[in-house]
Amino acid sequence: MVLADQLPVLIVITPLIGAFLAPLIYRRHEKASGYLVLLSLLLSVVMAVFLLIKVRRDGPYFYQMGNWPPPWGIEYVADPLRVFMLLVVVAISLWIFLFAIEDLQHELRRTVIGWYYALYLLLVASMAAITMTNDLFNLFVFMEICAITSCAIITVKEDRECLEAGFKYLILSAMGTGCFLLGVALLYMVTGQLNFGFLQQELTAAVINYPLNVFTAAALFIVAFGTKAALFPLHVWLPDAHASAPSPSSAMLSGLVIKIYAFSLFVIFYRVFPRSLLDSLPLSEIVLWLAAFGVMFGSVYAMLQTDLKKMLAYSSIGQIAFIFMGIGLDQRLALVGGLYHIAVHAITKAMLFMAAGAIIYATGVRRISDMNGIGRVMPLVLVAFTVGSASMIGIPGTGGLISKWYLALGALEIGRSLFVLVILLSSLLNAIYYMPIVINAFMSQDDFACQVKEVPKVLQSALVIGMIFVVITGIFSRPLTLLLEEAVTVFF
Amino acid sequence: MAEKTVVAIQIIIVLAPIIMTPVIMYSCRISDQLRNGLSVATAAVTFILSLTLYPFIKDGGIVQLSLFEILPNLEISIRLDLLSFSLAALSSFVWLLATLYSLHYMAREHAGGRYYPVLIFTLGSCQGIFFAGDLFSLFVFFELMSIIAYILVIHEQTEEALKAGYKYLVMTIIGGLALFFGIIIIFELGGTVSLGVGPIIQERSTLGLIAFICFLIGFGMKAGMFPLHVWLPDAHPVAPSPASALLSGIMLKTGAYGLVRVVFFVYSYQLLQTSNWNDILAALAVITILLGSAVALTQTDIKRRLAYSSISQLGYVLLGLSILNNNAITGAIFHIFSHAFMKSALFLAAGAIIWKTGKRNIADFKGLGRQMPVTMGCFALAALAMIGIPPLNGFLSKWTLALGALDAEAPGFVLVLLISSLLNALYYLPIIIPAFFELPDSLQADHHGDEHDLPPVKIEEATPLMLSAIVILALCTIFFGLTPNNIAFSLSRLTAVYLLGGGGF
Amino acid sequence: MTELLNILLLVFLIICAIGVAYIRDLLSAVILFSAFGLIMAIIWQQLSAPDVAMVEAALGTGVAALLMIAAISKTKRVE
Amino acid sequence: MEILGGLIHNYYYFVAIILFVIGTHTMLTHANMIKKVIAMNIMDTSVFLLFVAIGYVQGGRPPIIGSDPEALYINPLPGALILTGIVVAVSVTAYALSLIVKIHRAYGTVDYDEICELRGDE
Repeated sequence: MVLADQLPVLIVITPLIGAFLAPLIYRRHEKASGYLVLLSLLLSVVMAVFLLIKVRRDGPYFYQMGNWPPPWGIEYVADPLRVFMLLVVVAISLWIFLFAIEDLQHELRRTVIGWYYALYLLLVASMAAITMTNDLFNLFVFMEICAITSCAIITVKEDRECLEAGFKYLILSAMGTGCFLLGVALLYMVTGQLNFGFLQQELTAAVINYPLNVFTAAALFIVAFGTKAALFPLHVWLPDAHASAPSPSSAMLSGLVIKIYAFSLFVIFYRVFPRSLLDSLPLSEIVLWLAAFGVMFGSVYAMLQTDLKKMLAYSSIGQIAFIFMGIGLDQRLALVGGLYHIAVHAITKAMLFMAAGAIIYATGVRRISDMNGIGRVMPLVLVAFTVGSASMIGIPGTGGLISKWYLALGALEIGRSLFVLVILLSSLLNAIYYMPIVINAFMSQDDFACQVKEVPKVLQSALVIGMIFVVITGIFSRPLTLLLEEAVTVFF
Repeated sequence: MAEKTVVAIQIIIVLAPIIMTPVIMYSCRISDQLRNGLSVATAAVTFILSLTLYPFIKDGGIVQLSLFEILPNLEISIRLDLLSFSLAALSSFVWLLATLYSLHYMAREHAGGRYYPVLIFTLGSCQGIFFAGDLFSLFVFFELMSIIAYILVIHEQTEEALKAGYKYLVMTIIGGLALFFGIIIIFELGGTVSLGVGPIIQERSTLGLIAFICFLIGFGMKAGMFPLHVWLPDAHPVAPSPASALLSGIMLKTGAYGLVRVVFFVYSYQLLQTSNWNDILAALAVITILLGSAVALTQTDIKRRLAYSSISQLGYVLLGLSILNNNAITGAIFHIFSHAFMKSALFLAAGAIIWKTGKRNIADFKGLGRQMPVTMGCFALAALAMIGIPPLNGFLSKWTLALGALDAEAPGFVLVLLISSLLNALYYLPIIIPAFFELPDSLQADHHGDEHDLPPVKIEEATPLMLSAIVILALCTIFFGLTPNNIAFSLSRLTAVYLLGGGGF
Repeated sequence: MTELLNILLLVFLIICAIGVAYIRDLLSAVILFSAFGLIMAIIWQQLSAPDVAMVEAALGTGVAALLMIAAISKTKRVE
Repeated sequence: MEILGGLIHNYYYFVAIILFVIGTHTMLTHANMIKKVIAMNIMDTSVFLLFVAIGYVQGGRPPIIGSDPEALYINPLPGALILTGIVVAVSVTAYALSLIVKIHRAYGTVDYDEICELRGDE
């Protein structure tokens, strides 16, 4: 079918069209605009599922923008890995939007909600494009769009902290893209290519002739994506930005946006750089150690926080480091673990932010110490929070355990048992800061002091869907891990 | 019995309580009666179903079946052999009694709507541990049980309970992580964690040792092994008494059970012997026994004393396990039975006393034997069994353990057993003797020195239902102790032969 | 000769960039930045990329500088 | 000496890198937000310079198809890319400046250090 061949670009275009229409419709019909956004996201999900089926059946294929063959045209790739990531992106965006549609009424001024819808869809479109593009410059363009929109969904809530955090994010993110572009220029200098596939061929020779260029580019890429994905020690922007944003934005940023950059680094490591480069340079080693420090740092700092959303934000720094650890370990199983953790953490952290959002929605409480006894007045929200915490800790039956299992197995396979200890230690630390919240929420003898509004049904159903996701990733993980295992085998 | 039926029964045993949990939770809204009825019915069905497995076991049947794959080579699988059967039957039996006992005990407590579902859920996950066919499923159910049991521990929701519960939870997580590490290493070394393929680790290696220590930490923590016992004396006493009985009587055993599985099914026990890794276990067991008994002496709270006593008793099981010969293993497994009966009886009796009189301090127990003769009688019986007075079951297990120690030419262990029994006597007798032969402080002032003219004391027993649970458990201590020709002992002996014979893979 | 001119322009570029960092008056900094952009446009013209040079002169220098001046007029002029 | 020779030969690259470092440094160290934005532009433009310099062919003509098909043209691809890049950079600038105006409205200052102090007092 002709339409089926156009799927990669349709998935990017559908939310883009929605992004243009949503604010226009919003002026007249607020409800209809929300449904339009839902519809365009739903369409994207359906298309992503079709794409997955197609790729599973016919194998990976390349889509050439406007029928220009590379190296002139821009190329999109649909292979199992990219489609997996794509599916994660669109499905979770759809799910978060369910939450957003209700929560935004409360957090934002009425007039800006239409614009928020547009930004949201633009963000989804740019993330979808980033996952599929096979061209470095196209990647750069969509990274900038992604940066602006994700910054905009922070600052759309115009209070002081959001503005300041948004600006900090924008500047550091600009530094990240600057470094990225410089790296691209260095690679282009020695190869004359921007397409991933051609680059990989050319680089095999270029590494020998121009080693410095390639090494510098690699280092710049680590800095660029490390900044954007909040890899320790380049994470400084994250806690403020994710904590102050409106809750749906926090869920989106912590759940998906930082993962996209980690995924891009992974793609560049394995799709752009030839294997010989990875073997000869300690690139993975650097990423690995940064990740190990990040895991510990994020967990320790999360323990010190008094604000719930800030705690969740610091916890993201620790968790994103798991994904980098998968990349850094440079081993098949660990890579599967890291990639699986993208999905798991996206679901879990988004759900935790939603739960935090629901708490703020209903009570206005943000401080952890004020939440004693809250579980008795809003049980469903706190049960969702508990399930999310369990997945963060890695309790059996939740997705967190599966990704940690793969990571640990990969680390053991290459004899790096030190990193298994890091993983376990971080689980312990996670337990230490997540559990008291849950315990005090349900078991504390103090009665919850604040006035409580009822949480709307839509928010509740979003949380229930999240819990189902978490359990599914924990118990029926096999199809997904099988897909990932097959997908990463080509890299080794 | 066909294998399919057996598997179906096993799955029902595990799933029925778990599925009933939300039903029970919901039934609270309709009526408390319905909730209680459902809880008892679930526990009873579980017990009866586990008994129906006996004919299959008697014919030497073994089931090992994987249900579905979670990760490559990592399935959720079920297994039924002598060991699983023994523990499953034992635990569902005690659970049934404790549930019956709870009906009246908990009537006075708050939040029954939370207590019963959790109680039944832990029953399901506990059975899941015993029926797990591989380390991973075992780990899953183990964690599930441990974490859910937290709600039982903090049921009272006092400051003290919350603190104890937090300690419990942190230790559980540490233990869980250690287990996770151990399982991953085994998976890495052997490529499988199934219990049905024979000893996975046959050769000595550093990683193997690390994994062994991890298992010791993970399961030993649950079993209250020194130095990981710290949570136990806080957590067990603060729970409601029937829950303490289960925590001490059954849930501790899951740790011991896990260690048995590790020693015989994950490692070949010959390897443990040749590389002397079992000495680690032996040393820790000896310390656990002595330390538990010694500290129990200093406790004045009845439930705390019982909790410390549990630590020392579990030490016997671990000691038996570390000796690794026929008699010792028989003793260890039989002691799992004995201790379940004795300690549950003790906790339930203590619960009845607290429930009726509110007394927790041992010094207040004077004259209690005349006030609550049946309860105190059962308490005394179980305590005597604990000390190891023949013909009670505690004697039989200690005797067999001692025989095992002598077979292994380690008379030192016999000495440890003797010292510990002496200590047991030292801390149990001061409860029993004043209870029967002294007057309460309030009466002593009037009647001092007048032993023959005791004033009539009003008999104030707990309800018959509660009493019956206590009495049944106490009678078990006699029934399974009179002669070695009882079902529990022969099961233990068969299991020991089965384990040492290579597990019949 | 063009070589020398190019080198001179490049040196100017660096001077402008450093100047932007040191001048405390923001308006002057923006003007210096415009100069930077225009020099850049000339250099690109020298490098046979007239299209890029035009866009840089119009957008990168013109529009950006206008926006900056607008922003400064709404905030503070001195650092 | 060899490196120095290389630098002199490739002075466009060299200058681009210097400008990039100056831009990044100014952007990250200066507290004034508008200064940060200007520096961000310098940083971006320096990378564009690098791109244009890469595309340049000694003696090449602009990529405008003329009458002479044999003529030597420069590589047109970097130029095309940079057009996109400039547009993106300007839009980021515009967005950042609008943020600055809002921040000024909220805090009464555009100096990062002062904002930190203000927030520290809260």
